[in-house]
Amino acid sequence: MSSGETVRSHRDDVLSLIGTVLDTLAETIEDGAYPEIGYYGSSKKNVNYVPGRGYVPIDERPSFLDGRKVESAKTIASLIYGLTRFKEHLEQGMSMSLRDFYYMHKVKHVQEVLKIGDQSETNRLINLCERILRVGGDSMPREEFGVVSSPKGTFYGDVTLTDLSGKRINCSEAGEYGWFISSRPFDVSIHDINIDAAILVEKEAMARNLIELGIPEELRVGVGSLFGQPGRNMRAWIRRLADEEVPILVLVDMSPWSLRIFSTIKANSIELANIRGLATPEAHLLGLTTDDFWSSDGMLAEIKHSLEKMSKSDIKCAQQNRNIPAISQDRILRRENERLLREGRKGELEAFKAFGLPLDELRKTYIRYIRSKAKRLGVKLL
Amino acid sequence: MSSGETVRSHRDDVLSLIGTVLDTLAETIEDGAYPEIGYYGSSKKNVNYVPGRGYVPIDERPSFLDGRKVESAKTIASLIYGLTRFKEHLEQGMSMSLRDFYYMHKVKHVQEVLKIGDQSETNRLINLCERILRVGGDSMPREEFGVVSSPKGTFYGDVTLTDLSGKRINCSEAGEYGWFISSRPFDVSIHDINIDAAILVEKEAMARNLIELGIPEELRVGVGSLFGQPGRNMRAWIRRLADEEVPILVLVDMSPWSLRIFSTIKANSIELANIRGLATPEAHLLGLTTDDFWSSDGMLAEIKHSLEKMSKSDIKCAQQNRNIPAISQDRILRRENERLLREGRKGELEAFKAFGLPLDELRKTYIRYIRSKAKRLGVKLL
Amino acid sequence: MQQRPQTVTDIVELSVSAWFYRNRTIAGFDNPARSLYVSIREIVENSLDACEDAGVVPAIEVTLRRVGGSELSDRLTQGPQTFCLTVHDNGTGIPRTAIPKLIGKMLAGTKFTLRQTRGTFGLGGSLALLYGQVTTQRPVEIVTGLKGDPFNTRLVMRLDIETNTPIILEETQIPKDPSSHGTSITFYLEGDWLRSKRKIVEYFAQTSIIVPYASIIFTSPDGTRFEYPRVIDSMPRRPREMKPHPRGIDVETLKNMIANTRSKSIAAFMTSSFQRVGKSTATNFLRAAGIDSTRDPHSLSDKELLKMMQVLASFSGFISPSSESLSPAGVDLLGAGIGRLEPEFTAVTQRAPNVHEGHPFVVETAVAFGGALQPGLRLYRFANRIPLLYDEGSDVSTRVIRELNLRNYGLQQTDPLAFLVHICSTRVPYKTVGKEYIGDVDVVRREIQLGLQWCLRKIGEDVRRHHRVQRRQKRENKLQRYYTFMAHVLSDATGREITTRHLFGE
Amino acid sequence: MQQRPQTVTDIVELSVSAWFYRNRTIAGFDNPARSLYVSIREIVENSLDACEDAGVVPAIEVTLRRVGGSELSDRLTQGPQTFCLTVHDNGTGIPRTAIPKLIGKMLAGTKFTLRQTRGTFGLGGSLALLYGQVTTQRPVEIVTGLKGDPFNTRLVMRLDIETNTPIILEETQIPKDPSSHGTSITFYLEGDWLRSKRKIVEYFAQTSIIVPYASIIFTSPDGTRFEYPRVIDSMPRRPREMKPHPRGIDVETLKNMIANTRSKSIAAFMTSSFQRVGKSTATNFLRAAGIDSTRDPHSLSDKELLKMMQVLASFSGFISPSSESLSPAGVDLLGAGIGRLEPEFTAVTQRAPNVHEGHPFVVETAVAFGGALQPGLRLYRFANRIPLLYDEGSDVSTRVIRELNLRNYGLQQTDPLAFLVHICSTRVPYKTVGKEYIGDVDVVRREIQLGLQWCLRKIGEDVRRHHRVQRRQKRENKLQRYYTFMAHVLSDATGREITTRHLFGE
Repeated sequence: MSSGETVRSHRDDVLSLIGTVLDTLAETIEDGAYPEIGYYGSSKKNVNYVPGRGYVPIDERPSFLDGRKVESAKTIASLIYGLTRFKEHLEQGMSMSLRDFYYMHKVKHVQEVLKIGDQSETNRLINLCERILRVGGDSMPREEFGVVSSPKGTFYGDVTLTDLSGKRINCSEAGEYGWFISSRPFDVSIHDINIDAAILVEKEAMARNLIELGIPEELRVGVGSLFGQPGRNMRAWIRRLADEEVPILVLVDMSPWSLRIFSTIKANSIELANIRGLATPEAHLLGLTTDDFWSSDGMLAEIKHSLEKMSKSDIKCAQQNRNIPAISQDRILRRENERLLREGRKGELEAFKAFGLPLDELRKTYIRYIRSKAKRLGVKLL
Repeated sequence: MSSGETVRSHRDDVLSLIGTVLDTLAETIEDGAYPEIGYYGSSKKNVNYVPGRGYVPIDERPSFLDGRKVESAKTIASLIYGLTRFKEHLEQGMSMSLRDFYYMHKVKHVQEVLKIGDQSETNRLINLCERILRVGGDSMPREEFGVVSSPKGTFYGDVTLTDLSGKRINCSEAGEYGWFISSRPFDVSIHDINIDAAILVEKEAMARNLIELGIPEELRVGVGSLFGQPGRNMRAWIRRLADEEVPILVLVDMSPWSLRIFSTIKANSIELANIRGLATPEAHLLGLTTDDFWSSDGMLAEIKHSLEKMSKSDIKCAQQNRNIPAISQDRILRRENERLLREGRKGELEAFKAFGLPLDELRKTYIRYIRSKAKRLGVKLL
Repeated sequence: MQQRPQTVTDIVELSVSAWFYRNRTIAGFDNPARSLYVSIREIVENSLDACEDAGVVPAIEVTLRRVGGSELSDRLTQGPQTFCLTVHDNGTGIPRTAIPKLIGKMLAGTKFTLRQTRGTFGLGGSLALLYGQVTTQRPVEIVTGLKGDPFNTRLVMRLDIETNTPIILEETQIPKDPSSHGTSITFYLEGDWLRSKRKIVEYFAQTSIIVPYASIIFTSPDGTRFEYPRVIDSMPRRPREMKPHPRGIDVETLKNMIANTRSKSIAAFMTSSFQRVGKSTATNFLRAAGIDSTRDPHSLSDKELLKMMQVLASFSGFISPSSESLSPAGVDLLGAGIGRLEPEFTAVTQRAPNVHEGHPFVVETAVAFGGALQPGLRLYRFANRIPLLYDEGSDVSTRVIRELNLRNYGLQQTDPLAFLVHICSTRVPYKTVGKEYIGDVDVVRREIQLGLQWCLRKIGEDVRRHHRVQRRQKRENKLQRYYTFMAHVLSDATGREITTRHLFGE
Repeated sequence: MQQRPQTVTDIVELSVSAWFYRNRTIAGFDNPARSLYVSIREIVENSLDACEDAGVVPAIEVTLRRVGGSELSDRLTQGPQTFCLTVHDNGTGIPRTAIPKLIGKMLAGTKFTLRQTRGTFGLGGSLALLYGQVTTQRPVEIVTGLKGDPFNTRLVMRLDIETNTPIILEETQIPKDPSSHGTSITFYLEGDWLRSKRKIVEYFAQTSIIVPYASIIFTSPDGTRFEYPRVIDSMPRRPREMKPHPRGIDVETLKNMIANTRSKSIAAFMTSSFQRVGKSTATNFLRAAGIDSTRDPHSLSDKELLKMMQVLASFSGFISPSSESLSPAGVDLLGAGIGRLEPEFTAVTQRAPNVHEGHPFVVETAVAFGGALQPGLRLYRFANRIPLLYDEGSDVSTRVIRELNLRNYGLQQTDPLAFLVHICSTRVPYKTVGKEYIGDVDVVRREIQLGLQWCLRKIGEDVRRHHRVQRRQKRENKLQRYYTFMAHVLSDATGREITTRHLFGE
């Protein structure tokens, strides 16, 4: 197994950064001084929502780990141990899970000193590493030092790339769902792109239907399946596509939860505001929108009766959305959310099935819908 | 998009079966008779566990839908509508989700008559279709009439196949996780197999590590990632591999939940006993086993301290396992389960990380573990 | 050294009324709101008893009015005020000679007989009058007349607390229609209407359920008239006064009974003094107790009496106590009473008499469903025909209901259900002197449980039957609709016209 | 027609003892187990009172033994048996003449004065003796002697229940040491030891906490001796008998006091009959009440008395009632008492006297932490130095504790914590005659709350200070360990030897 050139050089940068940190700490201790480590905390108050950029950390007041304090000393010791683990894994081209990292603290001589009680402690440590290992003023996503979550999401379409497997892959030839998105999209090399847009679909069944109906080929688009709330890897992949100037169209339910899904893609989240590369402010909400159902010329007005009553938790979600800056400060999303609250109903992608059309008609309906909605957003499709 | 020959002929069989059912019903009504439909119920009492075969339905006392009864008439009406939907989708090479099927009942003239309240009703209907559309004495998995659940699971290794995309795919060249398993493995054509065994791993991170360490290549094995409890598509895929005489080795946590995962692969489940093609009685439990930790010559005895205390829900799960025939009537699994209960501790695949070895040593440990455990099970690896 | 403690020198003996007044909180007179409620209840119960004793269907009129200047009534929230309470009944009336003793003295009781009465502790009414006198210093006025007499007697009196004796202040005779009879009591008392209003109104509403043969009118200080016309004309059987049952007699009572008997032999004493003891029972018992049946009862020694009591308590040969001393409402009356709630279905049952610590008791239960009832469970508790309004959560009936599994009867918590439990006994097992709730006594709990379960079964059946009829009508329409739909779908799918002509005709 | 109701003809007046005996359950004598516990408690409390009245640190010996053949004692689980209870104290002793009245009569009380005593309802001890007599028919034996007398008097007597009078059966004189004094009461009673054992033992344990200056020995029927030697020699200040406070006096009492006064003017009556009423207070009050201060008190009409009472209740010029009639334990005694639990930290406080319905009360609270205490919260409740063992869940203290936020004091539910609440009052606001728990009275609740909060603050500080010292010691060790680990890991990672020499030396 070997990975491409970009991947290697990127990894070297990270390794050298970790080496620097370890060396500095070693010298400090050798000199007989207690180390002190500054970082920008994760307080939600330190995050601003900037339209067009998403959530941005303010980094005004740094926090400090003061090596003279017992708790801080323990954290620094954990940090040093963690960094040496990341270093070794990166050197070998290996990744680890959060749970792996937790188990690394069960190595006997480590357990005796650090006495880690449960995984939430080691998770916090990873979080801290993201904040301490900074590049160009941004925190480093844990994927870059090899800690990956369970990946989620697929992408189908005429895009050629090389992922960590080192193989050259065309995403329309990797299986019926396309390519299973890499755990570390930052490290994927993209060789060739032959799509005019990427449509990211909340639900797998809808994405599959679009592929089955040959829509990627007909419209020259890629179709990604988010499998619900998108994973970090999927969000990073969308960012990569946008970096390659592929227009991003997001197709989700008409519901307060789906507004969150879209806002996460568009603006990242407050919790991960310090992690670069997870927001795609260029993304467009293709549908389903409230106008689809409730405008007199809405394309789904005819199947308005398929809407379901919002449940208590739906309503609560919509009410909470009012406090999410990326929704409440976004003109479109705020309007969508308020309208949902007012009408008390929600729509789903499956609603297309409530037309009861013959399938060939359904296919045409999909194409008409995608084309005309994309056009209104300034994305022209074949 | 086109699918292979097997796929097409299989689909034609299903279509003709549906056609026959619809014709019969049409004639009955035309004749002025109330239709009556017999099927074998889904009672758990009607299921036997047969070692070496898994769960087998007894099909002794059939149930009847009596068209003179209002509720049954409603069910038959729903059934007829459902069958016409499946027919149309299959004819177009399309699939649908359970939610899609629910939304098809929101078509206005259908909703007015059938008044479906929520998805659980249409789910029950699908279940009924599985039991009514029988082939060779077995119920038909809903995947065969185009209703697929969200697929789950990946497979990496030198196997060449064609899935519903119609493309020829080598599972070691489809991405860093390999091939994302088809939603309808029954309809996949396998062209070439160059592996001596398939290792199915409960957790994604462990599977990824094995792939990163080059173990599929070194041991000439396939590595599948179950992503937890395996989906129906993954179980069907394992069955397909076993049909091709690939030895199946399952690598899971040492926990009562994982015993369930393994038993589901091996024996299917009581709920789905009527569905053929989901059990792989040939599957072996590669690990982690209680002997690994608690035998004096156990390969993981050295990291026994990494075991965690079983939680209340773990213990409850193990106690319930005693009532699961595929566990309680299986010599090995029963012993594992009882031992877990006695010791009150559980182990996880991440435990390997608690050795604290350099990574190259870890790689050798994995290989030694897999090779020697496989050997004991009569599966020889390179 | 203080060798002579003061307690020894200053001892006085308190009269019963003085002692009770000092400790009035234990009888419920603990604050102006509660005292007002308790006073009304005690006087009304006395009136109901008087009517029933007379064999007359009760007609009770209660008037409570605020006394004092208008500047007072403006300050509605300002706590206790003075009220005038008048309770008028159409009972027998009280003979002139009995008035002072009955009304003006505490701790009057009856001798050696047991009969169900509303006032178990026998002092509630007197204590109410006492409370009124103490808080307002105004005397009590009684107007009473017997049937046939040409006049009513009007007495104004007060109670001397320290000596527990009545003092008559005025006496007049007022001409009346000889066929009329009854008693009217008027007295003043301190109270807090705002805080007791809810309970008092509820008290009348619930009384109207358990005494459906009574006509009750209550005029409140706000001027509102609450009228409960009688809904049934029959009255429950009058309880008979019964001699005591031998089980549960203590030695002191036994000695006292012997001191007062004229029987010459212990056997004759047994049969004449106890209920349900015939000659053979007496003989068997005396043999078991090792007492010669010809012995003069007065000759028995303390030790022999003790032995006799112990055998009385354990002897298995006695017949269970008679329930004739009880006066349950009966299913008809209870059915009429619960009808006041205007439910859709009602089930009422009376359990067979049972015994608790030598005292007979009867449990009656009812369950009502639907109609004007609100969704959710409600419980109405009665003891000897008195509504119990406090401490519902601690009552044995609450526990029984909590443990019922409504689903067994096809019912659920949110159904419009009312439960009614009535226990009659010569001694109701209250947990407190305030007669607030019934203790969790095994044998009582079981009777309540069985009674309510019986009612629920019946209600469950009624509800099911009702639903069944509704369903049949719907069935026919639906069937046709489903087949029309099938034919339509099959026509589309098969491409030929499928009709239901042969099934349903054109 | 039944024109003459039977109730009228059969009326008898019950004696107080007869009435109480018939209704004994309300005083706690409701079954053999409970009766045994209540009897012991009542007699012991009387003895403690007797010693404290004598100004002598109490030494109480209680012996309970099972009476009857050995075949009985084999059937341990067979319910009630007969017991003999002897309680011996070193109190003043009782003068011969006072014995029958004090021991053999119910409802004895004191006149017009208020003083904290243990037995609020004044009849517990007598009722215990009565209960014993009724259940066993055996008489009571009293041996008592005063200091200086050369002999003890021994009386054997029984109570005639119907007339509430004592009958003396035997009387003897027994020579004794003139310096000794005290009383010993022996009587028989029915009881159920197995079912009351836990409460009785707990009663003595808790009494030893609240009366730490007493030496108590209890010998149980099983032969086990529970000994609580005194742990402190001082006694709480004796409560003084006080004249009543004008607030909360009712008219009946007022009239009675006037009937007995020798004062010629109402002003003199005020100052001589009430506590804390001086000349100017009396003058101001009478002016407010519109009564001429020179009026002969006996000349006041009922109406004037009523007016006077109303003004008494609302007049704001009275000084709060004196707490001298109370006898709180005091922080030293309470500290010594709670020390019996062997805790690590203790906080004790006494609240300032307060008033509830004209009766003064004092709340004392203590909180103990750690040491021999088990994890979790425990509550010890006392009223007028009596432990309250029943119905803890309904007590106001339980409510207060439930509402405390322990985290505010750095403590938690699982900490080893004991709470103690002691309320002293001339009238403790019990909710039941059985003296089982204290009602939720606002002013009482607030005092308990403030007391416990004060204690918790102190305990919280103690615990924090203690932890702080422990923590500092650990800190040093840990720091060194972490840096050694860092050096080790860094050495491996960087490939050079990193040491902590400069940080911690060799």
